[in-house]
Amino acid sequence: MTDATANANTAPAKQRVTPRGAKPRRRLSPANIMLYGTLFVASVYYLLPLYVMIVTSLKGMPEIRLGNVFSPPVEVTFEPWVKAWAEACTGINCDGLSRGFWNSVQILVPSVVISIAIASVNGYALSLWKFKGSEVFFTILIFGAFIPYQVMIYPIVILLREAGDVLSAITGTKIRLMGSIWGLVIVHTIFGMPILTLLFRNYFASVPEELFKAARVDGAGFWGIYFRIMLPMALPIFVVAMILQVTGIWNDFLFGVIFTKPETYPMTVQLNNIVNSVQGVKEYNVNMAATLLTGLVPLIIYFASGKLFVRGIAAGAVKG
Amino acid sequence: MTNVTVKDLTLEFGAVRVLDKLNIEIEEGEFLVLLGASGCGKSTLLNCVAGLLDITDGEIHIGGRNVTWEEPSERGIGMVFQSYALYPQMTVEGNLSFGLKNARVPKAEIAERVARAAEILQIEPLLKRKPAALSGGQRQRVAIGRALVRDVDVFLFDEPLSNLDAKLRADLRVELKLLHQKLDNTMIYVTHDQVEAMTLADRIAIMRGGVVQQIASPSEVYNRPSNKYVAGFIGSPTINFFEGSITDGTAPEFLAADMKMPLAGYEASQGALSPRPAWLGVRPEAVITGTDVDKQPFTAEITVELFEAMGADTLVYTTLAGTPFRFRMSGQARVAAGDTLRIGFDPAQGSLFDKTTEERL
Amino acid sequence: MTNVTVKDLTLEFGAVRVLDKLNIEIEEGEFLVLLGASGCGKSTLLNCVAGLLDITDGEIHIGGRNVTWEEPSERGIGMVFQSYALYPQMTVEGNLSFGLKNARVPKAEIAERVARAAEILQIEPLLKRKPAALSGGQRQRVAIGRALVRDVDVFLFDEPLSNLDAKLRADLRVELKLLHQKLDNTMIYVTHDQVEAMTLADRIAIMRGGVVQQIASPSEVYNRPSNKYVAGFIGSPTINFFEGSITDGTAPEFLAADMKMPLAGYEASQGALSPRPAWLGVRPEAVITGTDVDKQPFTAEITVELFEAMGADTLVYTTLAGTPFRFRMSGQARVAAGDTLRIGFDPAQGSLFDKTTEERL
Amino acid sequence: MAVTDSGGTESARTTSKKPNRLFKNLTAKLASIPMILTAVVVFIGCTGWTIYHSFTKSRLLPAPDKWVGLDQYERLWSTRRWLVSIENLAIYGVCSLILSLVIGFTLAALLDRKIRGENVFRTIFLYPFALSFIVTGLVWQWVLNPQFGIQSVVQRWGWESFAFDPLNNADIVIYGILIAGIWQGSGFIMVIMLAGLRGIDEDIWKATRVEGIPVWKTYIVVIIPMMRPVFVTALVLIAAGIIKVYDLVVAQTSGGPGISSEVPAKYVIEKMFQSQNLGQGFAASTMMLLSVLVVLIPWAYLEFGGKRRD
Amino acid sequence: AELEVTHWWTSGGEAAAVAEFAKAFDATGHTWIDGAIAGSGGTARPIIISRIIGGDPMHATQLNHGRQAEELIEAGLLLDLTDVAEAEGWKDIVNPTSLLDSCTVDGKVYCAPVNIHSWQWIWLSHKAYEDAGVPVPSNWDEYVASAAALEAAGKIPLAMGQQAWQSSGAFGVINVAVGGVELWNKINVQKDAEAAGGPEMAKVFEAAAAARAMAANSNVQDWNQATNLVITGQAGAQIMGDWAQGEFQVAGQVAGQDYTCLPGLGVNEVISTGGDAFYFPKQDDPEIEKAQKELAALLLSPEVQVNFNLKKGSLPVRGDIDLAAANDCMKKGLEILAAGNILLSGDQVLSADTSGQIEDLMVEFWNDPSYSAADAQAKYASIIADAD
Ligand SMILES: Nc1ncnc2c1ncn2[C@@H]1O[C@H](COP(=O)(O)OP(=O)(O)OP(=O)(O)O)[C@@H](O)[C@H]1O
Ligand SMILES: Nc1ncnc2c1ncn2[C@@H]1O[C@H](COP(=O)(O)OP(=O)(O)OP(=O)(O)O)[C@@H](O)[C@H]1O
Ligand SMILES: [Mg+2]
Ligand SMILES: [Mg+2]
Repeated sequence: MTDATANANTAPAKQRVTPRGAKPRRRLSPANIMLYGTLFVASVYYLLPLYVMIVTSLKGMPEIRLGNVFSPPVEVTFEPWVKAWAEACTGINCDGLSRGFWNSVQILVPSVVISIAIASVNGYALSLWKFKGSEVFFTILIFGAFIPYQVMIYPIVILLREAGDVLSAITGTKIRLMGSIWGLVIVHTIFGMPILTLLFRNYFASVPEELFKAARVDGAGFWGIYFRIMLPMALPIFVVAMILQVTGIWNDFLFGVIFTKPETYPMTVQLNNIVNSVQGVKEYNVNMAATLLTGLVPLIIYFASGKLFVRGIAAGAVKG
Repeated sequence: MTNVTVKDLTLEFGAVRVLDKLNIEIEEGEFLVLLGASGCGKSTLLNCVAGLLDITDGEIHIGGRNVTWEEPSERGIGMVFQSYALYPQMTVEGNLSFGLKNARVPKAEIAERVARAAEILQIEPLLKRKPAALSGGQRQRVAIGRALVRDVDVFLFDEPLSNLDAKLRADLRVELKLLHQKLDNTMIYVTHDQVEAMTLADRIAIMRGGVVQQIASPSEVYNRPSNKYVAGFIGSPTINFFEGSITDGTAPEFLAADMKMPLAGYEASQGALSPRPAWLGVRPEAVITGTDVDKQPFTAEITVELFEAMGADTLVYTTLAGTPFRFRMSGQARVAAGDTLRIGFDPAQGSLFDKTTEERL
Repeated sequence: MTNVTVKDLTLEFGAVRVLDKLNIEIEEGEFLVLLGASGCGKSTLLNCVAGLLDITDGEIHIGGRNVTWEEPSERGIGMVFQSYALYPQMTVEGNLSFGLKNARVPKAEIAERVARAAEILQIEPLLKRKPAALSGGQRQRVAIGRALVRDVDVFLFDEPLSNLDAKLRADLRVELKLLHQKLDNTMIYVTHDQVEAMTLADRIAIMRGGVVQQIASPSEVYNRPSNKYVAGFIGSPTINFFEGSITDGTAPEFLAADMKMPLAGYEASQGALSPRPAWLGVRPEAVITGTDVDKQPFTAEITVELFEAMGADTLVYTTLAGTPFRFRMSGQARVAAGDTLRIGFDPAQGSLFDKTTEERL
Repeated sequence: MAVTDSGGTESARTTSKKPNRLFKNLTAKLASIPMILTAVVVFIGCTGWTIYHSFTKSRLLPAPDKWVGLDQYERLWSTRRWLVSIENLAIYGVCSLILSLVIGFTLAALLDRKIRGENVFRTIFLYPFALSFIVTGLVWQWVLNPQFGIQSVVQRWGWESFAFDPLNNADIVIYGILIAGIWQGSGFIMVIMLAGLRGIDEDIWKATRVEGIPVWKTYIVVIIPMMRPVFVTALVLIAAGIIKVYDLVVAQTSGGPGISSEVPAKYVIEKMFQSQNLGQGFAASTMMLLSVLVVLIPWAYLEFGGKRRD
Repeated sequence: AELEVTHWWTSGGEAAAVAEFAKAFDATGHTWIDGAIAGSGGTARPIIISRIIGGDPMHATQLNHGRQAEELIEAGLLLDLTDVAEAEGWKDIVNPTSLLDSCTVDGKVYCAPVNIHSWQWIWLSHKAYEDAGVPVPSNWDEYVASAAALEAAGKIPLAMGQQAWQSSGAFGVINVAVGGVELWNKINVQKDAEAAGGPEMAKVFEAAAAARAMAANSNVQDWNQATNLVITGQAGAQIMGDWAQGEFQVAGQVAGQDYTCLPGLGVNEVISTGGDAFYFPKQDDPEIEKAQKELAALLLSPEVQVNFNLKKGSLPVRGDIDLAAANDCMKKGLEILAAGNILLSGDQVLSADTSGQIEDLMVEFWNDPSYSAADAQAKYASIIADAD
């Protein structure tokens, strides 16, 4: 009986191809053309500005005036890059972006570290050590994510001034938060807190509760569990938080300009100065070079850790 | 000496009362199994004893001390969880020593205790590995080891074997039993697997809706369940219930549908059996087929409706006295659907429950 | 008539060959269970049959058609998943009718088929609910219903009951069995629970590392396992193995440590038993205690090391011929650790395996 | 979950003293002080301060004693620029919400089809998110510039009548900003969607294939409804960004041509600092807050009120 | 001491001018720390003000003098310069006196005016007119008449940046030129809403609408980009303050030869006396205060005034210095100033709030061709009516 069906099946198939093994797939099936076509078109949209930036930054001004934005440079020049980095003028300072770079780094590092440290502890407390009212504070925090920064500038300026005075009174030495890097760090911490806390809370909420209980039985306290158990586990979400904060803080202009002084202006402020200090014609090539230089740090971070980022998002962000 | 005492324990989550004035006393060195359906509050009780939940009312004493408000780590307990709850970033050794380090035990002693636990559990070769590189059974052993190194009096297990496959479960069950014999600690063990409960327990506490239904030795629970719920809960395949009544007369009989089942020799809880509506429970393995049938006080002819050959045994489904009826035969027996068989059992070896209170008679 | 034929099926994930030239033929109306340890390729095989994985080589025929290159929906199969895979945003009715609507089946017919499936599975009251409002068993029933309404010849089940608790699993097992008797479809059922396999299957295919070890009826697999792996895999508690050799002589005997076990009456696969190193497997329930012991061809005196009273049965752990040995006694038997017992069994009812090939002798 | 602060009734018979409720979880409470301060002092306090001062005639400096009632609001709602701003925000908000979700989901779905070069594509779509709005605005201003940008290129190709100069056309300028906004933010949404898609049970896909449901239909009818929480997260993130849109507009158009691309945040800033009319700025920001609340409260209710994740 | 000075002078001519200050100040042994913030006062002012309010002020800062600083002075945040003013005799040397008046609150001087900037100019490109083949006009009416020819030659008749202050400023210039100084004063100083809605003003709005049409093709943002259109001959003219001159200078163009400047659009030759001033936020370090006062005095010293204003293209605030090196346009301005044809600037008479509202209106009007002159005038009148 078995043989019969087998024969019945194979006999007519002698003429045709017997389906066997993997189904042959056409590379250029309509579905694939659609799929890759769409991705390609989308890629053009996303890449176009980067292309324009790079191409323009490598052209000389005369070429820019003549050609269109998309034509590749006839004569590649790195002049604009040099100028943007070291020579472009703002007011009477002609040292380009270089001045802002280290300032940005000096602002970035403590801001990222402190904001993430605080937010991760918040998220941890909110998910594993709930206390009466903790949810209320969290809700307020989330509302805070929606408040336009501009609205808060004025009161925060006053708050920082007062906080500085209070600290001065307590310590007896003159402490100024306003205008110091620490004021800016505080501001970044405050405004990074809602989203980061949400991120960490969701992540820690997804950590098996039994792990937490086991650690409690093992005699670990709030900080013991945080540092010894949770922190090592939360690497992906720390990567996400770090990327978000690095890009956010590095790209920040508003706080950087208000809460710092000229000698500590971050790179974005210098960028704004260069781009907006129009001397005669706009030097688009220098502007583009400056723009690229400013964006380089976050871009590198993204290119380097894109995979971890996606994994971290999957681990923490979408569970809320 | 009682080692763990739970007094009038009440626990509420918001408005929901999960545990209701619960009292249990556990002797030193006793192996108590908490058995019950999902959601009946077993884990909650265990967490209360461990101090991982703030109780609403009542007291908890461990080793003679009132520990109601003490931290979990101060109660002298070790706990093992269903999901193992190993610290994923630490090696096995790190997992074992974490609690001791927290308690600032001297390094040398930590090493010694870890070595001892590793030896007992035979996980020495694994000490340098991370939990991700362990199999389920090995992980569970490490989890037990974590409780072991702490040198505590009371071990709490929350379904420690549920995540393992059947074979491993059986093996670890035996190991646990041996471990208990060796250590002689007090153990409270939550499960909803009755085989585990039956084989491991010195006493089983059967819970339902936050209330303990019966707390007794496994054979007592199995053979003399205190109410219909316990009878139905314990035993696989499930006990058969006949609805009917106890008749008045010289020798008491149970009348189900048209069948008369003699109850001579039934050990009633309250002395004599008085006539009343009742349930009779008969376990599937109490039923006898083959040559010895006619020696049984009750016999009947049944038709096989369905059978499940499970290798060692065969389970036969039929109808008796108008209710579905299951019984067990040897795996070697040959039956087919539609066959007619003669079966017999002794109703007096079964259990009688009051129709309304469902309490054992 | 064969309904599903798998010919020389090979499947590779990258460089890993998961299935290796696998051949299976399944009769119309047969209930085939694929049984094996985790990761042995059961789900992979099922997915190949369903067309959900692109096979590397080989052919698949369903209902006489070569469907190797056909889409899953065109193969005339229905599939039920372990995680149920219900569409959470649709009602039960929506879940059942979604595929039919998509195939443009007329409204009236859809309604009729859904109603029929709901009736068969007794889920009529649930039709308007969303899956989230169902219990695990109900969900699984809906998942089966989804395959049912498609009126297909072949049902594929991938561990459909694994996510349910023990009691529910037992109930649904019986339901599935009855469903199969009613529908008479071909069913291929993947599980790693041997009770399910034993009770449900017409034939069991035992897989290991992508290769079928034995494909036979449950009793055959249980009583005459084709190799040592199958023997050890099937049966709970696990079979006892003695390592030893078959002795030459007039009547063949098995020599393990210092014990001689007579093999008279052993049904050897290849005619006679020739002397060679071998394994002897004896199932725990084949061991007899009590009055009839002395009728057995082999008897011995053992000491109880550990016992597990499981209610209906008691499992005794001991050592025999230098190896750990388990056997089963009635639950009513009273034993204690240290007791000495006389046991007996018939070695010829056991299974002999070649020492090196591990094939059944 | 975890340790809840549901203290019990005082029971006199216990010998061991029950600890004070306040000190329960003390470390956790101490560790939360920065959060509590931020929530209470900064977010609540500053918001309250702002709202209060919106009823005053504050100019350059806050003047809590110059109470003028609703004057600032009356003026606000009779200012054309504010009305235009609101309208722009509405258009921008709705479009960017829809487009971000659609584009983000579509790209994520495409990437999820087990394609070659997923990493490359994903990076391409995501990198703009690393750039600031200032940069984004500048680049797109440049690309959309009619003299050198897309328009001129297409015209040079021979399509003389081609016109695409959103930034210089008051009627469509907000869409020009939208193009840049989407460019910058949709990659992040895509990543979130991708993460969500990856979390969908593989068996669901198998089930639909067995039932012969076309892929597109599976996405629409089965997958999208299953991704509700992911969409909510994405929605919150997008919405939080929309209400704040400011830098982009400043960098790209400075609100022009005319006032056709003004947005509320810009109105607030300029009234507060440039026109030195804090009161007016505060009134405008209070209105913005109000609109946030209108969106947020139902969401918060659904998320936190409806199903307690305990 | 080191003094941090913030300002928003970042374009070519401006930066060169500010460098003169820095050079002179550094020469006194102090250090000038430059805190330039690019992007016009709109970007810079919030920063400056928040820093002053936040208690961490810079040591000196540019602000348009006038009413902007009133509240800061009232709040006691700015340094009283009266002693410097008296010592230096500012009362006598500052011309016109209105400049010092704007710095004076309750008899005390709080700022140091550094230059006079007049909005009242139009700048005409010789090249553009050559290309169009028409003579360079000498007043507004001629210019309007020449627009068609320019357009025919593919030129933009009027170059206009799109920032709000440019729209508002250009309107002010047209207002003075077409409506006259008296009307302007009535509206801006006396806040006469009736005049603002009256028929004379209607003419101004019509003229502005005409100018709007001429500027239709000019789609640059920044003022100096617009100036660049004039410099390169792409546009015929630009209405812009005298700071535009700095751009011509940087481009190496010569007044009268490459470009023509017409004060008051060649109709009403007046100079509006707005300008920049430096304020000195209060510090608690006496050392710094001393340096601040030195800087204040230095800013008005004759030499610095000359060097600065030559570079900046603005007029010096003292009447007692000789600007021999000044170019044609500057000289024209100086003459008008000497003749006393002066006008207060918008910053001096209108609050920032009112200016802001007018800017909003103007930017909309200039950029929306469908916005009729009559509608705009009505709105304008209502703003003036509410002005304070
Ligand atoms: N944090 C909590 N908040 C509210 N109710 C809870 C909480 N934890 C448990 N419950 C409820 O308390 C009851 C008992 O839960 P518990 O976990 O103790 O059950 P269990 O017997 O351990 O069940 P299982 O066998 O499923 O583990 C359940 O009805 C559960 O819904
Ligand atoms: N997509 C895949 N890519 C690579 N390897 C895979 C993939 N899917 C399965 N495998 C491998 O194929 C083997 C067989 O897997 P399969 O899922 O068929 O096992 P199974 O018998 O169903 O196990 P279980 O009982 O755990 O379900 C495993 O070793 C697994 O690691
Ligand atoms: Mg539990
Ligand atoms: Mg599987």
